[in-house]
Amino acid sequence: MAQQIIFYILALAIAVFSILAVTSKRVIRSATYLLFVLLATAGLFLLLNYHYLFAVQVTVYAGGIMVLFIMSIFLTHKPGDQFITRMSWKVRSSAFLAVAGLVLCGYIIVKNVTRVYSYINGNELQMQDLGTTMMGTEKYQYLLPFEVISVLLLACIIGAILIARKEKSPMNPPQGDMD
Amino acid sequence: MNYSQPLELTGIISTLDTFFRNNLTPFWATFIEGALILIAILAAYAIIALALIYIERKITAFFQSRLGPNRLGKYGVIQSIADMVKILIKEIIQINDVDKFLFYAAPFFVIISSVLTFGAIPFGMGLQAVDFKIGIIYVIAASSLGVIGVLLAGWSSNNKYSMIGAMRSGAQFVSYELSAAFSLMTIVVLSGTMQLSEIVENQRYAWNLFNGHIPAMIAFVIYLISGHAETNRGPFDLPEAEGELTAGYHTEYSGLQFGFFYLAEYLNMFIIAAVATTVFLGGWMPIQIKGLDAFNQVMWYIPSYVWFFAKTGVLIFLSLWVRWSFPRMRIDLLLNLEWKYLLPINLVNILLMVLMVLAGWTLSDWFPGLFAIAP
Amino acid sequence: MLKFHFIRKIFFILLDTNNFKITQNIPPSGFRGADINNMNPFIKYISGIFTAVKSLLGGMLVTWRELWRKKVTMQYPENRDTLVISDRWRSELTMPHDENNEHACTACGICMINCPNGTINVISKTIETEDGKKKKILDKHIWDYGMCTFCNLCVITCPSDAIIFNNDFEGAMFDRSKLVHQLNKPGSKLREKKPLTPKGEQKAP
Amino acid sequence: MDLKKVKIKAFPAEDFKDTDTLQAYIDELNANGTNVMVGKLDQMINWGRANSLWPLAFATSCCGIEFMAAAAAHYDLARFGMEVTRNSPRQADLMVVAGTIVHKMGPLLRRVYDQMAEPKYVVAMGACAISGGPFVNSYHVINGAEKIIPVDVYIPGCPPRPESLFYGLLQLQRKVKAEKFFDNKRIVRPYNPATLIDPKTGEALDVKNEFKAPNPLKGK
Repeated sequence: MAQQIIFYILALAIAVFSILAVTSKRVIRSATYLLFVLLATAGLFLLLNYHYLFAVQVTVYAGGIMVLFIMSIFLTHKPGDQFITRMSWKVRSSAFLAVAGLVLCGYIIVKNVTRVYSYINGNELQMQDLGTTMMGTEKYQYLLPFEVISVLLLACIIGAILIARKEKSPMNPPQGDMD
Repeated sequence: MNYSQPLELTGIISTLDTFFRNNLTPFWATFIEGALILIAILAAYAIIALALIYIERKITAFFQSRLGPNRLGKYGVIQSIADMVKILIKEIIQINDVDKFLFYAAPFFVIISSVLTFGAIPFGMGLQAVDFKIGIIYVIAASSLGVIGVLLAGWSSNNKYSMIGAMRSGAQFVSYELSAAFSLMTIVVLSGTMQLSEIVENQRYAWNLFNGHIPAMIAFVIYLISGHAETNRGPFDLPEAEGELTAGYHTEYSGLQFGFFYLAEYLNMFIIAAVATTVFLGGWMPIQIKGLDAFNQVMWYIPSYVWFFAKTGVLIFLSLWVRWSFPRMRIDLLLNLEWKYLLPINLVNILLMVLMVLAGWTLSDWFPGLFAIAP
Repeated sequence: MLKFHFIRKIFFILLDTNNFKITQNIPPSGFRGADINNMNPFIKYISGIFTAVKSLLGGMLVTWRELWRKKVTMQYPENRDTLVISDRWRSELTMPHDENNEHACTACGICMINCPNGTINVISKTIETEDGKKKKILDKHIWDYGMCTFCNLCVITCPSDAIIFNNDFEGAMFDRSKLVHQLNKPGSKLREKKPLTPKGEQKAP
Repeated sequence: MDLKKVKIKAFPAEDFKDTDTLQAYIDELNANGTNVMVGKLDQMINWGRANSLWPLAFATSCCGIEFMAAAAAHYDLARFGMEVTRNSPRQADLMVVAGTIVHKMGPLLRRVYDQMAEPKYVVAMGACAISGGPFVNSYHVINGAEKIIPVDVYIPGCPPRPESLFYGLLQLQRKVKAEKFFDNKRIVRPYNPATLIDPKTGEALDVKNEFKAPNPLKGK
């Protein structure tokens, strides 16, 4: 009963704030509404007793990505810059595509929802299980290789920056780089 | 072994719980208990903030060989209450050209993130409102929300000083949160759990600080430094460097809204110290020595919350000591410290801790008769 | 072989001094900074941490000593009875009156002329004495507390030592006009000259 | 109400100077309302306000140094709970105008005053802020901060001792404690715009109570 009410509140919040995020004219407000959506999603995870997912959602999306979003908006926009929305064939076609995607996703979800439901048993996941799943190398235990690949990508990015960087001339090294 | 604990609050709490469970339907019992816990947390939040403001002002004065507030009550103990009364009824200025929604929402982000983190702290035996299995990640997650409030406050104020202050704050928060989280993870490796209550239980005979000796101590120091920087205090308070940025991101806030920022700043100091206490210094667990039952009994007579607040108080004092010892850092030096020193050291430190745990070089592995919980 | 080469390269990067050495501005030999610059950067990094910790702890020791020092604060409203303000502190201009309500001001106006910013206004009036002579006496000696800069020129130049500064520092008022003082008391008059007495004894107690 | 009832710790009520002005002020406050005693709630509010006056030091010259001396260890402003100097006018309760106000500074002083949140108090510290002091006859100095903003307490001196400042602050506390939160509005003296004259053009500078910044949020 209480769970249902909370679920409806969260679902309503997600729906309303998603629409607001898309329709808001100020980009910083859009970012804030998106943040609310992410937080409400985290609330849904909490409702399902997925505590780890909840914390990761809050840390990574709300705390990390959104901060990056807002920072980049700070750096790129003048205060109060507004978007001019025009109705064009692009908008119409993308709206059509969005509706089509929604229908497809809805069909898949409705078809699979009973199967998905059987996985949710409401018990809190053990941290040890999570850890072995992440670090293990057996079937369905894939996170470690995934992370290794991301480290490799990071190394690639740093290498690219190093290559792209201007060659230091030995005669006048930039000041303040030594310490 | 069961020690007698005459002053603990667990008895009262369980009596209340059974009373509600027996007399009400489960839904209403949960509801009322939740409401009570909420009220208790908010009250504790306010009281601790007021006490901290007084203590900070007094200790600051002592460090500068002054007396500090001493005209209200004995030794000025009710000074912060006067401040509270004033700030509650001070005018909240309606500023025309701000982004109203974000401007009014920003203080709530800061205070809510602070309260959420506050709720997860184990204050004593059975005095913990939220005890997730992933307690440490929860603490990191909840405290990471505060930075958004700061950024939005700076942006929506329509003031260049707020904006620059918010940018600095944001950069500082985000970078130092990284090393704070990493140093906590070092201890997670050591104790093998993320649940705060279990971490406290595991430190019954040896605090994590000593159990993990060298890496734990490095992690402890790094956590204190980065936690200190996260709260925008001490040598790291340049987001509000007054000479240049007026009051940083909360320049345009007045009255109660400013009070929220002010309160959250002090409470974050407490939260950092409390998490450090819980994770490194054994939390509310009294000092115990394996085998010495009489000594342990004496230690248990002192209630757990007293232990907790004493340890936290020591760390808060340390934070104030640092604050009044060092001059303010420049922003590039600040980020240098984080990215060139704290973070690399931290990463090596985690590796060191993993190796130590795998090789069995912790104190409880070396001297299981003295420090290990299980025989 | 390739692996070994790779490891050697990492060490090369870590330990190579030439990569990081400052080629410019090499200080003269004997300067202590010289061998810091030539130091291996990795060792420099590590030793830098310990130097920093040492100096920070030194700073904290200073504040720790300060914490336990005797506090030097003077508590003003509480110590009003024992508070000693130096006599040299110039606060409020007064015109001493003796027990007969007599002062020494002859209304010559020299203080008014000497005041740099027109703080003093001496208003005199002319009366006729019994023996028919016209005489200028003091009507109002007006001094603006809020404008005075306490340079003491009026007191120094006063030929009859009629005005002095006292050290009553409690002068804050709610009203600007309250800061404009009339120094001579109502009904007071000029003290008769006693030429034989020395100057100093004419001052009011 | 009786001023004898306004108590300041460790300072006898009869030792305060200028009680009659304060009495007149209270009478003016009570003139249009019913003359009831200050209630308990009023007392508590006034107690909080009087003891937590966070200053904004508008220090333009040597009086500012004396203000800093008052905040330092020997005199210690913190004992009154006033050491929390807020550099943002939005958060300050008390503006200490310490120093010479030249004509160029005048509009800024008024703006900072307007940016402060109610209740706000102003203390004019030193001869320059009260009347222009040594520069009273200069072409470029405003003869007193009271020409621009309402001043609550004047602290004479050039500069005043820290004790003088403390005495002035105690006087201000007395004034705060005499006010009423619910019935009356504070009486704010209007400033005199004639004193704000642009030195170049000779026209009066426009400093209205409402500070209007250009609004970047509204598009072109």
